[in-house]
Amino acid sequence: MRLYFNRIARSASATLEGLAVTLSWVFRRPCTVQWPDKIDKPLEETLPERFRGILEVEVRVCTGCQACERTCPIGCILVRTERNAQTKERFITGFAIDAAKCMYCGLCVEACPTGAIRHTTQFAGATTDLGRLVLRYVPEGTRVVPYKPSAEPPAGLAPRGSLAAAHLRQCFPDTKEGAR
Amino acid sequence: MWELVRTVAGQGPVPWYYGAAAALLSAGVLLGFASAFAGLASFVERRIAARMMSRVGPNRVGPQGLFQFMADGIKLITKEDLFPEGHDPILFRIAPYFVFAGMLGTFVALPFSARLIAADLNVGVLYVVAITSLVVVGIILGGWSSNSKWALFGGLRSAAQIVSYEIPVGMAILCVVLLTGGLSTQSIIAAQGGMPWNWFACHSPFAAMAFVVYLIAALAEGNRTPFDLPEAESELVAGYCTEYSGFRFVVFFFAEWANLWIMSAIATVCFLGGWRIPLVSVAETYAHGYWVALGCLVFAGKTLALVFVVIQVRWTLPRLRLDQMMAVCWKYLIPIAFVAVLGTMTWMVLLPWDSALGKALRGVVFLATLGLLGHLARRTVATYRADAAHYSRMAGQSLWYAPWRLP
Amino acid sequence: MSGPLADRLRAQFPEAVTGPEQKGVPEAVQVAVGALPEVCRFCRDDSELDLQALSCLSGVDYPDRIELVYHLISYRRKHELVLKVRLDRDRPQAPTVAEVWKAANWHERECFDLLGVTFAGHPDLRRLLLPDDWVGYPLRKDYAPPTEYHGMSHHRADPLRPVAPEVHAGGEVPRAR
Amino acid sequence: MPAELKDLAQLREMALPIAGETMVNMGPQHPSTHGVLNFLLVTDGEVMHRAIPHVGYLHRGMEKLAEEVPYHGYMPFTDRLDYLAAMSANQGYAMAVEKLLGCGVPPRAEWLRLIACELNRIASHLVATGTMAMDLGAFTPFIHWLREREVINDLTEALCGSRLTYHYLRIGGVGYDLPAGFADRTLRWLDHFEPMIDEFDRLISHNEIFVARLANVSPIGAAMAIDYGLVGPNLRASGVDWDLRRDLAYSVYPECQFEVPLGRGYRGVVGDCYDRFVVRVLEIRESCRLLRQAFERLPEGEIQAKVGRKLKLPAGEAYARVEAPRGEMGFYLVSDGGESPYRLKVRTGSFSAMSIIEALSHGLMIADLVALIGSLDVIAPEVDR
Repeated sequence: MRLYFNRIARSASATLEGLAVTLSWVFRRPCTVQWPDKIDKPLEETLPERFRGILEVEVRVCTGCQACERTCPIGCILVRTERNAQTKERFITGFAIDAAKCMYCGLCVEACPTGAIRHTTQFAGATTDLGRLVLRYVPEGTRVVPYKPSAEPPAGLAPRGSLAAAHLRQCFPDTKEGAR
Repeated sequence: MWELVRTVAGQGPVPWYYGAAAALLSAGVLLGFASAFAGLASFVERRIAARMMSRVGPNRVGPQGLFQFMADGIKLITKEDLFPEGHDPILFRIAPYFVFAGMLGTFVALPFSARLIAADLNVGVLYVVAITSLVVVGIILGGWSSNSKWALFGGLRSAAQIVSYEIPVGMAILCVVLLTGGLSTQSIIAAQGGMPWNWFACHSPFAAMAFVVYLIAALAEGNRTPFDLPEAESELVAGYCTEYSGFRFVVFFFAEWANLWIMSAIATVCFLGGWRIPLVSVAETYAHGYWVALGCLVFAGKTLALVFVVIQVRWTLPRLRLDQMMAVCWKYLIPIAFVAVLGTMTWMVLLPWDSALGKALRGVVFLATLGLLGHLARRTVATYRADAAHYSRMAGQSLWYAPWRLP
Repeated sequence: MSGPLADRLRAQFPEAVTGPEQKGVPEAVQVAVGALPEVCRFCRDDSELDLQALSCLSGVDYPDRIELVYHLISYRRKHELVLKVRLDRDRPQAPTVAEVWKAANWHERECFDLLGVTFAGHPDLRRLLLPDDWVGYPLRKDYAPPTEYHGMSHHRADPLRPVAPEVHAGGEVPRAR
Repeated sequence: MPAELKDLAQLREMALPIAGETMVNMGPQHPSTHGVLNFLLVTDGEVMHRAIPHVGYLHRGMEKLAEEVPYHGYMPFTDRLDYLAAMSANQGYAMAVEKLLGCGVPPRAEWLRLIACELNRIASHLVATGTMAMDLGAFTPFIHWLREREVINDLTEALCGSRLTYHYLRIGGVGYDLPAGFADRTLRWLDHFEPMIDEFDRLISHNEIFVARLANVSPIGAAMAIDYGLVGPNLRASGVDWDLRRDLAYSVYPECQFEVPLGRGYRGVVGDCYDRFVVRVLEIRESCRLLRQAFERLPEGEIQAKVGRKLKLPAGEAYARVEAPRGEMGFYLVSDGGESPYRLKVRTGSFSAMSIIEALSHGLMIADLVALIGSLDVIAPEVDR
């Protein structure tokens, strides 16, 4: 009999306690923020510096050593080089990263001697066609002279994230965000 | 509504079409109110629930998300009307309308103010208790005819739940009927005083018990947590309305949110003194239009307060298991309801309504409930203050965010 | 700790158990296939060994044999022991230890599923992870992955390298790249 | 013969005396089976006779992949083994390779690993206890826990650049050092977080309905737990005092003081669902204590031992055990001297937890099965690998 009453008492006090907790939440600041229109600066700038987002390649500093292609466990990086038989010159004719297959593990960034390939804080890669997510950092038909580590880096290198953002716009050219 | 007909048609026999027109008019008004309330209640519940979970809630459609329920309604109406394979053609289609009829039927006897009532039936409360059981028929039919195991479980669970919780609801209302001597909702309200300690909830400790029993049982009637077993998302996918889509789904959920108002309205009528305005007698309220309007506000205020409590309970407590839910009803609620009825009877005999000791004890019960609310407020402030300092140090901004301030 | 467990086991089963092979690794002993259930029951019931739980049963596909590796652990005495059983590679067959440790039930089903080792006396030897009508045992070295399953092709064109990788029938497994 | 028919045939010859049992498929798309798990429930109305689990929906062939990918390249795959406890999976794999390679880990790297693993354990337990409360109908505590978990996600995002699949550890050490202000930010969060655990307790742990739903539901005795190979919080809730961090003492755990919470039948029998829940909540508190000690004792020094880029392990085998949030994670690594592992077997906690459900399911109600799955904290990637 006593168990009957103290079970009632316990459930009453526990429910009251629960109601007190939920009521106290009504006076607290909600932790969610309205994205994308009620945040002060775009999310890409607020992410930490080490954020491993979509990959970006500054081709002018790339030596064409294909270290990144070898270390990538999934094989989503393709570096095509051409060797001109007579003049013994080597050119980088293609640098493609399949951002859809990439798992953003960062092994390629660690393997790169000159830091040409790097993560950016870009992440908005939503697109309707996976083919668009293949980011080609060396346009077709152009040939880039591989960078010699001994020479000093060329001036005016692209800031981190700008190249990736440009390429991502190609992912959804027809929507409003694309135009932004 | 009948007085309206009288004023228009004057004395003498009234042709039948006057009555029909008045009935259609009041049905339209009630349906409009029910749908408006159901829509707004669903939106307000999602906002309150969001705020309790430190999120924002829907605020995209219309100013601060006010038209969210219209968007939901239109979306559901335009959705394809699916029929599960092997469903029962007739029962599957008419099931939601049982629930809808059961829900809308109760609005007839629920007052909004002194003269604003669809039909002041002299069997008011009995009619209300009877018609709410029509909802069960709809749910069971819906569950059985969808030819899906989850819906069947949901339907049968609700059969067990609502039918067995009719008894505590009936017993609790019996206490109130004892105190008023009549079944009509207006007479129940008239029998209660304006000031809080004259309400039936504070009439005696037994009436207070009856009020608590009624609240818990009403939660079960409306399939609200902790008794929302019939559509337990995490166990039965969506319970009895798993296979429903499109407009029929709207009707099921329309009934659930309109039920919020019905539960709280009956509680306000029976226990919290309906539209009685403090220090104003019943005759005066009937006499003047402005008292009627104020009465309407008072009634709505009390009902919305109860609706807030029901919503808060939903987002605080977990769900009961089927056998525990039955145990709560048969082992706890019904015995307490019996004790409440016996207690009220002896209380009425020993301490009649207007005896000095009766009034004094009513004050004591009222102070007890105030003490309870004070304890709740103190615990809330303590919970808030426990986190305020740490949060501001961690997040750099103060934890205080006024409830009325919209993000 | 190397030695005492193996010695005690060898003392108990002189012909079935042979001594530890590698140093450093928790003691590993070779066990004859036939004596496996008795050895395991002894490991579990013996007060001094007291290997209460089977931590992990792994099948390894060596070129000449399939080896079952039983990692046992004692929570009371905080020591581990490894039992190794050599099976013939073409028809791997081993007695079940599901009666000794119930944990072995699912481990053996997985080993059957991925390596094709049939366990005699297993209460419910069916494929655990792969669909029931799957052909072949994936973890075998000579497993040639089928190109499609019920008409659904496994191959997805690699947008970087448009040419389709050639599939070798048997033998060399196509590289992940 | 497809599985369902086989189950049916099996039931027929087991001749269970059930009048009209119905077969209900709970899953693979079901709100309360965490991830893609399927239970074929043989029920007679609400009461179940057997819940036959079907797994394998999330089988990605992790162990086959390990035989093709080089040692360094496989580390990000171990995140995907158990995406809620990626750090412990990383540590297990790293320890197995280091044991075979024989290379030591610098002290600062060990302490950084401890910090990362304990943060990850808190996040994993938050999801475990949160989803358990949500499965029983209490939606609010789950969202409060997700709110706290967001802060942990931000911390790990600042630490190693990713919120869920960290790939923070490397073979022989750690990938990144602490960013500026990390320790201060974490400690301030811990001050805020510990009172929130008390609030969570008041909101849900001591709630009478919650206790009624969990106490005395499918208790698992110590002997049964050991026999079925249960590990981690499930084992400790059954009363077996076994924690790898303290008993097999790997990494720098021996230098820290922390208790191992055991199931003591808090509101019912020892080893019931409520014990498993309480053990996880207590472990969250222990992890907070560990974090505070770790930040005090963090030594200076480099964070990764010298390990060549093209790693070739000597032939041999090694078995490493690590205390993941869901119990002991065992990595059995066999190497033939090549560039990638010859064979890698991963043993996880959810695998054995999933195998015990069928034995316990007799006589449970559907609502109890949901509570049991939640209390065992079974998630699909760990079961299927």
